[in-house]
Amino acid sequence: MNIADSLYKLWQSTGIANFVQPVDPSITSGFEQFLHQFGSPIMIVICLILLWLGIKKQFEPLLLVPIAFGGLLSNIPVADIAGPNGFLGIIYEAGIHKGLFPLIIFMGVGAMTDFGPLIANPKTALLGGAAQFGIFGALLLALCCFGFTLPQAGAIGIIGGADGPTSIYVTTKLAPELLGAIAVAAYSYMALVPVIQPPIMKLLTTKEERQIQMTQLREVTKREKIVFPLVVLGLCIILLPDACPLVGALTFGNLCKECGVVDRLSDTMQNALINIVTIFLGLSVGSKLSSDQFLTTQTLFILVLGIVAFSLATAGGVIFAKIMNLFSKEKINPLIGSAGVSAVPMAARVSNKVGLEANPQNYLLMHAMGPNVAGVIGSAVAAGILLALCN
Amino acid sequence: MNIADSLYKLWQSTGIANFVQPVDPSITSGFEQFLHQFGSPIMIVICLILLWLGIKKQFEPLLLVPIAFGGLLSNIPVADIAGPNGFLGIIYEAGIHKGLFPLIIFMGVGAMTDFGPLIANPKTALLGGAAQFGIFGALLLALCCFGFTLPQAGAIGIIGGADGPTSIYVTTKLAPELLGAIAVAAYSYMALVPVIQPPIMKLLTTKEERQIQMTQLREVTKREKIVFPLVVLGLCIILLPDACPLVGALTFGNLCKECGVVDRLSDTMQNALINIVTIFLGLSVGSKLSSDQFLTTQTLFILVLGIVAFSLATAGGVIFAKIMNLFSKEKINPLIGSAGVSAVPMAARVSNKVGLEANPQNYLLMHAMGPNVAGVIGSAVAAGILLALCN
Amino acid sequence: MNIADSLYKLWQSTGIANFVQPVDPSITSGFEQFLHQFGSPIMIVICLILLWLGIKKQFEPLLLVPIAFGGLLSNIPVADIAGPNGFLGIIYEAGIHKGLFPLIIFMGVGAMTDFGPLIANPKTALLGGAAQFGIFGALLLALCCFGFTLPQAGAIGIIGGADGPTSIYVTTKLAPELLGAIAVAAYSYMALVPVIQPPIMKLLTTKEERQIQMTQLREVTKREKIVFPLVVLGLCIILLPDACPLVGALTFGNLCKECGVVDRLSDTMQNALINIVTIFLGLSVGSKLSSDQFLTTQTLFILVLGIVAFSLATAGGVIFAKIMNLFSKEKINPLIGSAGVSAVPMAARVSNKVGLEANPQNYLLMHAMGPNVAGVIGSAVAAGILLALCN
Amino acid sequence: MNGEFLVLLEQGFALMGIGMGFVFSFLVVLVFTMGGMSKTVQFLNKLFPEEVKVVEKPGKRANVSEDEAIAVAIAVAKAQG
Amino acid sequence: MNGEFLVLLEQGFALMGIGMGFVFSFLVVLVFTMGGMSKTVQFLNKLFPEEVKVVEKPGKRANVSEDEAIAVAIAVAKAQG
Amino acid sequence: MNGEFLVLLEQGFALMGIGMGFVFSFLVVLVFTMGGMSKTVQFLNKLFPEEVKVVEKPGKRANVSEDEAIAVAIAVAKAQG
Ligand code: NA
Ligand code: NA
Ligand code: NA
Repeated sequence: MNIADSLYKLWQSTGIANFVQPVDPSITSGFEQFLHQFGSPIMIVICLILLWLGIKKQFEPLLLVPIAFGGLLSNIPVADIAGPNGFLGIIYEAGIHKGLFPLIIFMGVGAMTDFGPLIANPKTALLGGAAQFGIFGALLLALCCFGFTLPQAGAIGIIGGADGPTSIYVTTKLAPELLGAIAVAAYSYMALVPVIQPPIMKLLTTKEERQIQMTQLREVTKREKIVFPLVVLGLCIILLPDACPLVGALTFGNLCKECGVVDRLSDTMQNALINIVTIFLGLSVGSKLSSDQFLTTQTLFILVLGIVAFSLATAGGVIFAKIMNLFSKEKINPLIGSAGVSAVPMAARVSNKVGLEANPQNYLLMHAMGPNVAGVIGSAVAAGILLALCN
Repeated sequence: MNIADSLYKLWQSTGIANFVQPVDPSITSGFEQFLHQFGSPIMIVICLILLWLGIKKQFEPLLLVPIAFGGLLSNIPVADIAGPNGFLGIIYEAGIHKGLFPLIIFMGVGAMTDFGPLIANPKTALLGGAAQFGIFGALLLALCCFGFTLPQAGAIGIIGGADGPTSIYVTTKLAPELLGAIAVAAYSYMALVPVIQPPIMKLLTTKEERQIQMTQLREVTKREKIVFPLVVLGLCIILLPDACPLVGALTFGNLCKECGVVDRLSDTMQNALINIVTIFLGLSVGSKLSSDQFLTTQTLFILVLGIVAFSLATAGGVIFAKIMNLFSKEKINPLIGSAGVSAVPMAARVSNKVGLEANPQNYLLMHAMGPNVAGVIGSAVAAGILLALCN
Repeated sequence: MNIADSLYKLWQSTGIANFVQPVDPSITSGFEQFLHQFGSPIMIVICLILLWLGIKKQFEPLLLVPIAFGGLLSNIPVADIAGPNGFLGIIYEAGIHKGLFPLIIFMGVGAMTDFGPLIANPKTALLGGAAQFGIFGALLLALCCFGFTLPQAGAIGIIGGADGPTSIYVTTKLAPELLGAIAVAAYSYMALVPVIQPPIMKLLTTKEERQIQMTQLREVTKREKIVFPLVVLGLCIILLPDACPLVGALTFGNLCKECGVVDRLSDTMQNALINIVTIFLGLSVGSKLSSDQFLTTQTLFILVLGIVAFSLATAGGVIFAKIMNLFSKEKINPLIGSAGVSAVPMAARVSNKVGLEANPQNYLLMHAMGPNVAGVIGSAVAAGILLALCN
Repeated sequence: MNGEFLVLLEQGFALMGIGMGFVFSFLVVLVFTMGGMSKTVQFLNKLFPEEVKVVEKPGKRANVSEDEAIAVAIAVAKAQG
Repeated sequence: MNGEFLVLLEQGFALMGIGMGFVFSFLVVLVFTMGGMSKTVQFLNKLFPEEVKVVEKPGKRANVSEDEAIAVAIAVAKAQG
Repeated sequence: MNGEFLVLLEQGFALMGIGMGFVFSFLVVLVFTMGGMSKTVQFLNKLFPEEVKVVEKPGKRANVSEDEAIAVAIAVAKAQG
């Protein structure tokens, strides 16, 4: 190898020489040709925008920053970091492909969640069910109007669950080719909950309804909190084993938190373990942000369907709260219905904030936490149904 | 797919429809047929009992809670969480099958163990040897009277080592089909040490013996503590390489603790790393609690042999301490002999407690720590012998 | 199996019986025969010396202690801990073979590095480039005078980068058979920087030059620090995608540190994650310290070339600083040039110390941090070139 | 509006009906089970009142981890010294 | 000095030239880009001055983790008690 | 009591004898090695007495981790403020 050869080899391996791919004569579609040529640089710009959203706008930065950076790395020409021998490809294969990372994160979520407000006021669980309307509404639209296949429609619907690990787990099983777009949509809209929800909530409620005060929640004993995760898991075993990996991970984390004898493990799930897995989950989900899978009309549709799903979920929760008030003496404030979409604890905070606007003395936060955590269970159950019926 | 089809498919995937398996005409034995039909629900009840033991009775909760929960998850019908594509199956394959997790936990054990009391009074190491009598006594019984094969008998014997990671490591190599039962027995009996040991200790000693006071231990220098793990590993290399993975992991952790220049690593082994691995080790050991492997007479035999092993180990340690007193001027309190079974630091605390009952001024804890930590080394050596001779 | 058989089987599995291998008649070379027979015990002694260097002399103990202990374990006869089913072999295959561990450590390095001093005085980046002369000088010697192949010479050269994870990453890709020797050389010489550098620095500078005072660095804003890692990655994408796994990991860690919205992740990268990976990286790099690969003349050559590389790198940095002074009004103290070899932050401290000897009021530490962190980037870029051209 | 669309529509509505129905059924059962659970636990708490506290206290104590305890000890020592 | 050695020598020097050249080129570009970056950022900082502080503060606050906060709270309580 | 049982019995007792013997041998050797080790180290400690303390101190200081140091610093500051 002489100087000229080395220089040529080095030039061949630069990004400049490979950024824009040469025209591939076997591709006949003009748009595909364009993507083939300029896909990677466009994706890099998109990832920089996602990074900006994560850092500057603080859109779920714990996930959006790693996802965007993973996307950046996987669109670098030549390096093939997302390929089968690249480090993001290896991490993806080991951790996401079989669903390990989302389940571990769900353990941590369980170890960080206090189901007390739900146990204190069980009927608010139904609000967490009504908000799953977003999932099935978006599924219906995706299937009938946007031409997605049934598994794809199921994966898109789950965006409406407003629950990151659940979305990633379901998408990996049903439609891994959509993982990048769905994860980006799910986390972005979760961050946008304070923007998306209030207009819908105000539209569907009267000022009087928004001012309803709720009685203070009773104290929940330690034993109830210990038994609760086992009850949820038990129901799930009887009714829907397909949801058991998700619900099992969630309830395991929660049992470890509440039982009080394995605090070492519970602390680790909430900190070192969930942080480590979040880093790798984010980076490897980002590795699916390739131009041929992301720069499609499908991605546009997914973004549209995602916001539809969030809106339907919000509406579902609020409307069902009003329906419940028709049949119940003890009135509930319909604003806490919107917290049923999960997006813990953001949606509950939104309920509280909108409630305070109507009545500055009315703190709804703890009341909204009930439907909020019920929404996590509801989404996991809905995920189990999708996994059972959509493939 | 229409509504009726979907409903049928959903019904087919519920737990109710799958909880009780239909009669399998190819199974002729009545008991096996019963297990085939009702095995999973029975195992779930057993796992709930184990959870109760862990949480309410605080039986080694750090391991029994994850083991029991793992058992719960792996007995859920349809979900197949312990199968080759289920998340517990994947973790088991990656971490337990080749012995990784028990070794990493043993590193953490090493990083948490202070061998000072043993270095200060070296001859107490022999008590940690005598207590291994439980291993070989139980092995003999398992082999000759209960019809186990030689590798199975070795794995059962190791319960008498009273050391969780060692038991799991050896069982995985010799008789993985018994892993669930042996792990449950090992951790349960370790938790029951304060119940099992005192009657045996009192039966084998006179009140005068229990009142023997021991001279205070000398101070041990930093350098001795640094050299000690290397000495143990060196002997192990010369005499029994088969014990070196276990002893190597233990001494690596201990060297990192004592050398004082890698505190970052030692802290991590004692906290984040051991906690993370404990979670996954527990869950995936629990995934071996399947009805066809656990609901057998073998499990009953293992439970019986386990308590025999612990009792023989306790007796071995106490009797050998009395024998040592016959030949030595400086008398040792035979109660510290029982600490040789390991179960660190529980067995040493039992020695202390029984000693205080006989003489309220006589604190044996530090003296009992010597045989206690020697018991860990002794069990690891015995494990090496079993690995060398039992397969 | 009777007693005699068991005893014989046990004897066969002792270290004594296997320490010295029997003469292998198929080996004709006398030296190879000697290695075949006595290689393992010799390697164990070498590993004990490395342990002593790590613990007593505090030579990069965080890595040298695990590496030496891994070497100890992998040279144990019979146990085959570094083999495909041994635990170090498994960890090596999973974490080092495809480059995962060095990249994760590089993330942690990024999360611990403050590029502020470099941003405040950009031109010092060139010193971090000049110090890469050590890499290419050693490569030239290895290739032309010591008979190494081109990939081997590249891996040896990278020792001059004075950067552990980069060295391990490159060596794994180019010449895995040299990993043990190169890792030991790289970390040992990094620890010896305070011994190797000062004489060279004093030889190449006059007392007047060593007394040059530099103006205080300006403050760097948060935004500059956030944009900087993206700029570095961007240049790397355009110019040298082969360096992107390394530079990507480094800049990801740094972005997480600086962006201020993912402190959970950044803390984890700097603590739990880097510590866990360091333990396993060290142990599994040590598993490559086998006698047939380490007890060769090549290892001697590598040790010689390593110190040559460090010396050339130091000289390169210092001389280039003097050259820069010829063309610049604002003089820089040439002592900060030697900090360009990386070995963060040791080399910068050496610059400071030698500077204080010449002028007790002249604190060069912050000025030296600029070239110091630039040296990390420079080495990663050089690594990319080697990966692109040397195989 | 062709036949295929109608098939998809039927499938979509079937899924929606079944899905929402199932989620609601699950949660309704959960609501009643929670009620039963709370009553059972409160009954048990009356039967074995002290035990609950015994379980709770070590849990809470354990929350103050060793590290924190050390930090506190040093802090107090320094603040007093 | 045979031909093979000369070939290796040429190869080695080629690598050295290219390598050092490339590393330097990279860093020279980096130096100029850093200069441009700093100027751009300082210009932006003048345009949107407050925003920077808003970004900085939560970051710094987050550095004091919950654990530490608890430890501090206990410490202060005990020191005052 | 058939022949097979006797074979198993012999095998079991053989394992017990060998196993216990080996474990004891190992620990007896360990006891003596420990004795030798302690004497050697104490001899070395006399020859190079200060070095030991130098090794010990940084270790102990390092135990007080940065996190704790920060927590303590804040605590002291608040307690004094
Ligand atoms: Na939800
Ligand atoms: Na033991
Ligand atoms: Na460098």
